[in-house]
Amino acid sequence: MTDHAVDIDKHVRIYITVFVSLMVLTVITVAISRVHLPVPIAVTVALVVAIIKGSLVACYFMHLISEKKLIYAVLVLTAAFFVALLALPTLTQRNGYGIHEIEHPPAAAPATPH
Amino acid sequence: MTEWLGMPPLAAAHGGQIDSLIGWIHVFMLVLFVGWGGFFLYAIIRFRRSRNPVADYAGVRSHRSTYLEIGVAVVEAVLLIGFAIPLWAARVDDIPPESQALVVQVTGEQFAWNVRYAGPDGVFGKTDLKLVDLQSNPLGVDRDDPAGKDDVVTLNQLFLPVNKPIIVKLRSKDVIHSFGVPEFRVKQDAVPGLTIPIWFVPTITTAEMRTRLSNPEFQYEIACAQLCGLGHARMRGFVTVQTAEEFDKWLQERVAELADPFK
Amino acid sequence: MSKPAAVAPPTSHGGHDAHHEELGFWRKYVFSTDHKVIGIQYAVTGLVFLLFGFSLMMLMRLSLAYPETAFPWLGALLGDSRMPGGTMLPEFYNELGAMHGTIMVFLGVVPLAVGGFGNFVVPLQIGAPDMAFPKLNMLSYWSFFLGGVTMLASFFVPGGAAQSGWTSYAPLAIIAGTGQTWWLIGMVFLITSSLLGAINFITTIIQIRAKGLSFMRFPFFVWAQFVTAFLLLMAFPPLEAAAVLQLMDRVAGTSFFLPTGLMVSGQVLPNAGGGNPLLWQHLFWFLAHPEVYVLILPAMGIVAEIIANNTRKPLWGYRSMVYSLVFLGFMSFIVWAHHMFMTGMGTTMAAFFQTTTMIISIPSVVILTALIISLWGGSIRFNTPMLFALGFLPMFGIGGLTGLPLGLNITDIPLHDTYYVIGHFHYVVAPGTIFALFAGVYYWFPKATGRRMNETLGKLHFVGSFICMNVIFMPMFIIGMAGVSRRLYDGGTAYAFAQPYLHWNVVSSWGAWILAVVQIPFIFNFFWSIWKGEKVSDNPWEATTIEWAAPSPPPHGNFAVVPEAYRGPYEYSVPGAKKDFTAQFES
Amino acid sequence: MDIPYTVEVRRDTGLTNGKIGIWLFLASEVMLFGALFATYILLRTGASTWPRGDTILNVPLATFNTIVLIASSVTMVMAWASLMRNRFGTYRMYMGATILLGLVFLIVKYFEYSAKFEHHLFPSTNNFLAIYFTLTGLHMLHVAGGMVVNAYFWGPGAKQWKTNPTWFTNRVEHSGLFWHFVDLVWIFLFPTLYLL
Ligand code: HEA
Ligand code: HEA
Ligand code: CUA
Ligand SMILES: [Cu+2]
Repeated sequence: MTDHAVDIDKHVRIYITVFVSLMVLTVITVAISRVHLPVPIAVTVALVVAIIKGSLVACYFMHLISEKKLIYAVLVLTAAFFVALLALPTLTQRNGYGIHEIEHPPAAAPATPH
Repeated sequence: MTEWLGMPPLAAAHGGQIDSLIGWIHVFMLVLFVGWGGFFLYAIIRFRRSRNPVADYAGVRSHRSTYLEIGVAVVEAVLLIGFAIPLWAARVDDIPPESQALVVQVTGEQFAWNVRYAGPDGVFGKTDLKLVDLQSNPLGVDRDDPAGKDDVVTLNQLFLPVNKPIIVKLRSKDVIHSFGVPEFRVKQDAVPGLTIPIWFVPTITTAEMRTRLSNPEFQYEIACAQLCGLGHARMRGFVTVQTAEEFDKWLQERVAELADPFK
Repeated sequence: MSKPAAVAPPTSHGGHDAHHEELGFWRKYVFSTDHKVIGIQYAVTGLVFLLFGFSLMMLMRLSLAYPETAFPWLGALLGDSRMPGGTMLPEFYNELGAMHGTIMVFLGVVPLAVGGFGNFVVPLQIGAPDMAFPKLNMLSYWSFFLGGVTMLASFFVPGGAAQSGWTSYAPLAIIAGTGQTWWLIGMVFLITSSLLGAINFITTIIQIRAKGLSFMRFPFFVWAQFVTAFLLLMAFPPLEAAAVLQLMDRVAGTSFFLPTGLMVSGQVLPNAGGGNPLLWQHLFWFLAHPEVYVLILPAMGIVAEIIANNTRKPLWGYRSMVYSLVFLGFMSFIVWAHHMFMTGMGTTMAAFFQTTTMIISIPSVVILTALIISLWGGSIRFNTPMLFALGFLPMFGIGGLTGLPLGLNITDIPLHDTYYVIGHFHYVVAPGTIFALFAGVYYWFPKATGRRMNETLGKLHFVGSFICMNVIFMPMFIIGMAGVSRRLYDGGTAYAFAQPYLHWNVVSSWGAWILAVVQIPFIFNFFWSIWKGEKVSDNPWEATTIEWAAPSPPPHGNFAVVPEAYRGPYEYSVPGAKKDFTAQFES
Repeated sequence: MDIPYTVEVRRDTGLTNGKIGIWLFLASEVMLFGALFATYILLRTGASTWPRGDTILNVPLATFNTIVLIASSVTMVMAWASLMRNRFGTYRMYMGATILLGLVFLIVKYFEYSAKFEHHLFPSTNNFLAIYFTLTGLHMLHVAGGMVVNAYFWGPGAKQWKTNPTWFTNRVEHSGLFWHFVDLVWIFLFPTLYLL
């Protein structure tokens, strides 16, 4: 930790900027949700905003913007496995790629299973 | 050619391919094991300390083993692309049209197999959880539904005509079971919430199998393969493969019984 | 030898750290932060659990060989809720089966291989004074211990321990008795323990390695532990999540894994429904496939060390072994669904997972091939550790090769959930991993105690175990090929098609019981040697890796002089050198 | 013998042990929450009907909580920056604020939960509520855990500032990394559960 005090002062200014941006983005995402966009668009927008916010936190509060290579390596690895993990729902749902008939809950389908 | 594997007698059309693939894989495994094993045994005997007191720093200099490894990879690739993937595709993609097949619904429950035929109309009637009665109506078939009137339901007895494609629609009432008939080389989990079709063509009637094996007691058995609770070991069903005429007769009798339960 | 301060310049922690005060008994042997003490705690606890898991199995083998037969003395011992009149209830068999699997995997092998050998050996092999986070290390052990106690206690709750298999598939596990809840809580402790351990191992290996010890100079064992730690770190959290979800399903009445309209013995379940039972399987196997490599990689590491040492020559193809290991680690995250081939898979998904499964077998072939070729040109000593290490090779070969027909979806149809699978994986974990672990115990025992275990008893142990293991597990392939399902308390007695094969169950069972008898020399040897074993020098095997630079047993802080690595790990029989080993730490 | 690189960085990695350790821990946390998010996606896409979050949940309260948590992240990073600037007093203030904001978050959450229970909305009611309670519950546990650690560094742990300021600053930084991660998770939880 050899940063000079000047550096830190600069950091602090950045933190404040980030804080303000995060607030603004929070307001934006709530505001957008009031508009009741169609679900796919709403999801995309919400995710994009969340990713921006998340990146701000990660890059500046967590100093990822200037981290050592090793940490990046760990995170890249994590990201790869995270992607595999997010494939789970698709695989579960479409296990049979259409060969299953998924039985619908009684409320939705008149003929209840069994 | 696959008798040496000790698998149960084969009685379904697609099973031959599975058996010979299993056979070839085991030949491949055996070759690898004997090859590597031979080298291994020779090496530990030849290079024991009393025979070879000074070790050789470099050991094997050639890199022929790399070719061997590539060879293993190639054989695996052939098995995979040439056989395994297309054969599986035939299982799940080429299900025959329901019009040309016999469709049976098999529903697992702790610890029994409920079998349902659509009856003469070829349509399964509605079911309702509220109608379920473990003794008289385990599937909750709605007998007031015209399509359901003639649905034939049996317990642990699956009757099938020989040489006709059979589509089994598997479902489960409670936990996961697995529908396995060793002689047919079929096995499929019955997952609650899903209806999963599998298909096969039985090729040998029960009667014929009895003569072939000279075992008058022979029965095809449905063996539950997935742990489903304390009765898992006893969750056994039977398959009776008959000629088409025998089967039709059997089905008609059951339908008649439905129409007049007191007969 | 290098100068002390070469590597780790002592840091100033401020005046309050009084390092040289004598620690009391509790701090020294029970709540110790010394990696060696923790390693030994892990190892001994692991061994005890192995023995316990084995005992459960011997009981099961009784029911498999002689189903529905009364053993009144056992009935008296275990009580009417388990063996009324001495006949085993199926519920009890399921309980034993689930707990055998769980205990062997999570409380036996992982603690011994990773917690025990990893903790004890890795810091020594990389020339470190201790693990990077000693307190975390202690916490990891005690979390494991709590997990173990929870699992043991679950045998005594009403309805007994978990009985839905070590896989705990939903919905069965969700409608099961209280034992399952205990199982889940126990798992959370065990997962926490492994996560803490994994963080510690990775940090230690990256940071605290000695000067000159670059990654390509690591002993293979260190590499194995490194990759293993990553597997634990990345694969366990999803199971933790899954355990939390299953816990919610069980205690809060949610329906994560329960579809709509479930009906159990005529009663509609009150749960809201809408969940998916296959999600549990995906989450479980997302962990459990990497987990099986967690069981094998440390074992391969141990075997590699011992083979290099006892052939008196370097490992052949060290680099390709390391690359294969890393590749294996990666791949193990994308093969999990080969355990779910029979859940109903379309062509695309099946093709993907079959392909990855075939691909993952190649690095295993490469590693095994390199180990076998390493024997060529050696001057082989057949001491007990070497015998077990050599025994490992063909046994893993059988286990691994029988994985191939399981790995193809179409050929898995007749084999899935039969004894063939049981045979497959026991060949890898029992005469495979367990042999490697035995080898490790014999090999590093002198480092931990300053004494060597008795060779005659060791050889007796090896020969007996080798024969018995094959007598137990070879028949399983026959039974499995015949189509007999696993997890049947009566071994298949109910089925007509199984009748011609039932006698193999008897063979298998006697093999297991005799295996127990041949463990007696080992247990005796183990304890006897601690106090009475032949005293040996610091480097009795004339080995090259850094752990042998430390005194035996190593004191707190490990090395008298800070070691430095000057060369690769296995410089045996270097042409022109005076002796047949040139240690890594010799300058 | 002491463990090296607890305070100073190792030359070739440029990192201290603690920094690597905390990032590895966060990596495992990513996988933990990843699995839960995967579950959420699965349940939602598999369901025939799925309520919009704002029809059941209290968006204004959650927005307020989002702001609270983000603010606490800022105070956390300011606490660390104060140590870097050698201002221990300011550090105490900011760290105290972080803990208090965490507390506010938990209290608001408590009211949210009890409002749900009063309306007979339980985890067992439907899968939306099931995943809502599970995700936010686990997140709350993380908040509480972070608060305990922060409280330690505010109180008893702060003694280290006198004996080994560099180490102490590093530890506060690591604790901060965890805290920001918890904030980050909430940033994703908030729109997923409340707004969609
Ligand atoms: C340590 C544990 C371990 C290891 C290493 C492996 C390794 C492999 N496993 Fe195994 N497996 C398990 C433990 C393990 N497995 C367990 C516990 C289960 C069951 C879980 C349950 O359901 O309860 C299981 C189940 C299992 C299944 C599911 C079966 C089913 O339920 O239907 C499959 C399917 O693909 C599979 C495949 C493989 C493959 C392809 C490998 C490959 O990685 C193997 C590659 C190795 C080789 C190809 C050998 C190469 C060696 C030589 C060629 C040299 C020979 C040497 C001499 C002769 C000296 N395994
Ligand atoms: C690491 C994993 C591991 C290990 C080592 C073993 C070891 C053994 N297993 Fe196990 N087994 C499993 C994991 C393992 N098993 C799993 C996951 C299942 C599936 C469970 C399920 O269905 O859900 C299973 C299931 C299983 C079955 C099938 C049950 C069924 O389907 O109904 C059988 C049947 O025979 C069996 C037998 C054995 C035997 C005889 C051994 C023997 O090899 C045991 C040998 C043990 C030793 C040799 C112990 C040595 C220790 C000592 C001697 C201690 C010394 C102590 C001190 C010095 C202090 N196992
Ligand atoms: Cu049904 Cu096992
Ligand atoms: Cu696997």
